[in-house]
Amino acid sequence: MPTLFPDDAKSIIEALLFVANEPMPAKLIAEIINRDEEEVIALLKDVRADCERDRRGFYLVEVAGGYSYATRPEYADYVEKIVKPRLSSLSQAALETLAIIAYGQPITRSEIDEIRGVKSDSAVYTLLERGLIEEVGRKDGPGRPALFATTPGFLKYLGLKTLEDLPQLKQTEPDNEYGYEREQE
Amino acid sequence: MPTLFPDDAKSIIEALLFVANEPMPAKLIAEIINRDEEEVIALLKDVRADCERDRRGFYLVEVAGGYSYATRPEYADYVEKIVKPRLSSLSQAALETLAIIAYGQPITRSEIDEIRGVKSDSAVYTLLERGLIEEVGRKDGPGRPALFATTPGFLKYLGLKTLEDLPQLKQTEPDNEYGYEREQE
Amino acid sequence: MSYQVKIPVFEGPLDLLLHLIEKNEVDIYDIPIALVTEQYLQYLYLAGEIDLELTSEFLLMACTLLSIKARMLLPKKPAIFEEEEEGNDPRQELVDKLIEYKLYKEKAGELRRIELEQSRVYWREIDEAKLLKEFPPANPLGCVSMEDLIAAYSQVLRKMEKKHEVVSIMREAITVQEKMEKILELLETKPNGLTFTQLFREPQSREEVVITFLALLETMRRGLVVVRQADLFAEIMIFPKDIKGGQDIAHSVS
Repeated sequence: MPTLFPDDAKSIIEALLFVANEPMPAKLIAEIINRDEEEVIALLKDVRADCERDRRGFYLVEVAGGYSYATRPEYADYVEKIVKPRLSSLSQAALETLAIIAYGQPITRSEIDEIRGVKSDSAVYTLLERGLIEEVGRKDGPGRPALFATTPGFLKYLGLKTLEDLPQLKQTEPDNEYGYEREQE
Repeated sequence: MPTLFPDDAKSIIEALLFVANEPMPAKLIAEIINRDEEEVIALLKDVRADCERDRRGFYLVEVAGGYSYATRPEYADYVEKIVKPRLSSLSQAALETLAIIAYGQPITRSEIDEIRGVKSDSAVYTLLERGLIEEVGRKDGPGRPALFATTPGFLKYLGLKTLEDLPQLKQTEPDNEYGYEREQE
Repeated sequence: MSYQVKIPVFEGPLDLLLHLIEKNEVDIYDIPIALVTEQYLQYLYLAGEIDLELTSEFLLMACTLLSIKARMLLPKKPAIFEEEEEGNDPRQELVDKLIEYKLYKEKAGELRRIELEQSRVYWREIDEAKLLKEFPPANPLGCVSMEDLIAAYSQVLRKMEKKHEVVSIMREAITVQEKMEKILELLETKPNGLTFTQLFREPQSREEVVITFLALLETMRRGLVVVRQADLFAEIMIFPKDIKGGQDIAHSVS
C-alpha cells in the first residue's frame, strides 16, 4: 500500500525535520507520513548518512527522544555571527545541583542540600529559570516538599538521547560501597 | 589566500542558511566566511544543485535579495500537519493575556503586565499577529499608550454574538452555589 | 607563600575538605583529622582576613571536625572490639558524605565537558510568524475553547489575589440602591407579584446575587414590598406594597 516512492518519503522526512521546532520522534514521523516506524528509522539513517557523506553544514542528531538537524560544532564560530550565542555556561553550583538532580530524580531541595553540604536555593532557581529542571510533584511527609526532575530541555541542552545516555554514575571504583544507595529507597 | 578547503566553505554556507531566519545576501555570506562574493555565488549554485540532484525535502530559493532554504511546496500537506497544530494552540501566557483583554478591554499593555506580574510583550504580539486583538485607540495620559481590545474575529471563533455573551467568571467556579440560574433559562 | 594573595573559593565545606584531602594526598577512608582540621580552620581564618563571605555551613563543619578530633583523642575501647567495626570510627559519617559529594562533583565536571561541546551545536530557531503567513490557520484560536479562556482568567485572578493587589477589571459593580430601584421597576410591570427566582433569572455574578438579595431585604425593611410564602419551601412571592402608589415608592427610594 505504499502511496509514495521510497525517495519521496525520505524527502518528506527532510522537510519535516526542517520545520520541526522540537526533536521529532520516529513514531510521530511515521504517523504523519503513514509508514511503519521501522521504515522511518531506516530512512532517518539514510538521511544521517547523506549528511555525513556530503559533510553538510548540518547533520542529524538523535536527541531528547527524537531526531533533529543541528549545525556542525566546527562551524560554531560562523554560525554565531548570525544567531545569538547560546546562554552562558552554568556555574559550578548549578552544575553540581543539576548532576544531583539528573542522577537522583525525583529529589527534594533539602536532599540536594544534604549532599552538597550547602543551601542550593539559588542554583535550583537558576535551573528552573533555564528550563533544565521542573517540579514534578510533592513528596509525602512533613511540609510535602517539592520534587524536582530534569526536563526534555535538559536532554537537548546536553545533546543526550535519553537519561540513560548520561555518563555512568559509578565509575570503576570497585571498593566503593558508599556511592549510591538512593535508588534502593 | 583560501584558509578553508572549498568543500568546507560550502558546508559553512549550508550551516548559515540552515540557521538563518532571513534570506541571506551573498555579500553577507562572503563577509562572514571571508571570501569573494563571486565565489560565494558559485558555491550557492552548487548548494542549489545538490538539493535538486538529491531532491531533498528543502531547496534553495532566491528571495528578497538573498538566499534561503525552503521546504518543497509539494510537501506542504505534510509540513502543515506538524506546523498547524503548533500554530493553532496558544501558549499559557498568550491565553492569559487574551483572557485579560477580553474581560478588561480596552486595556493597555502596562495594565496587562500589572495584572500578570510579568511582561506580556510577546504574548500581545502573538495575539495581534493572529488577529485576535487589535489596537483600538490611545489612552489619555503620559505616553498615550495603545489600548487593546478583542476583534470581531475573536467573538466569531468563540461562537459569541457580542462581548456581553462572554460568561461571567464567577459562575464557572465549582463552589458556586448560585449556579442554578443558568438551567432555569 | 602565595596562599594569602590568592585564596581559592569553594562551593561549600565538603568541597574545601576534598581539596585538603587531595592537596595532602591522604586516603579519604583514613583522613588525618588533626591535620585536616588545622588546615580547614586556617582557611576559615584566611577567608575572614580578606573578608570573604562564607556561609554558616563552613562554621558548622568546623565544629564537626573539632568534635571528631576530640572523640578520636578519647581512649580506645578494649581490643576485643574490632577497630574497624562499623560505627566505631567517628569519621565514618563524614567520610560517607565526602565520598557521595565527590561522586557528584566529578559528574558535574563531566556535565561541564558535555555542556562545552554542546555549546557549539546550534538548532534551527523556527520563525513561527513566518510560518503563520505561509500556513494561515483557518481559526487563529485553534483548539482553544471558552473553557480554556475562562480557566486562564481564573488562573490570573487567583495569582492576583495572592498578590493582594486591587486591580479593577470586573464589570461595573452594582449598588444595593440601584438593585432596589430595579426590583421596584420590575414589580411595576408585574402587579400580580414576582417570584423570588425571577429576581435571579438573568445570569449574575456572585456579588450581584448577594446585592440583589440585600436589596430585597432592604425593600422589605423599608416596607416597600410585601413578601409571602404559601407553604414551607414553596415559591416565595414578592408583591408591591401599594400598586397605585408605585411611582411614589420608586421615588422615595432614590
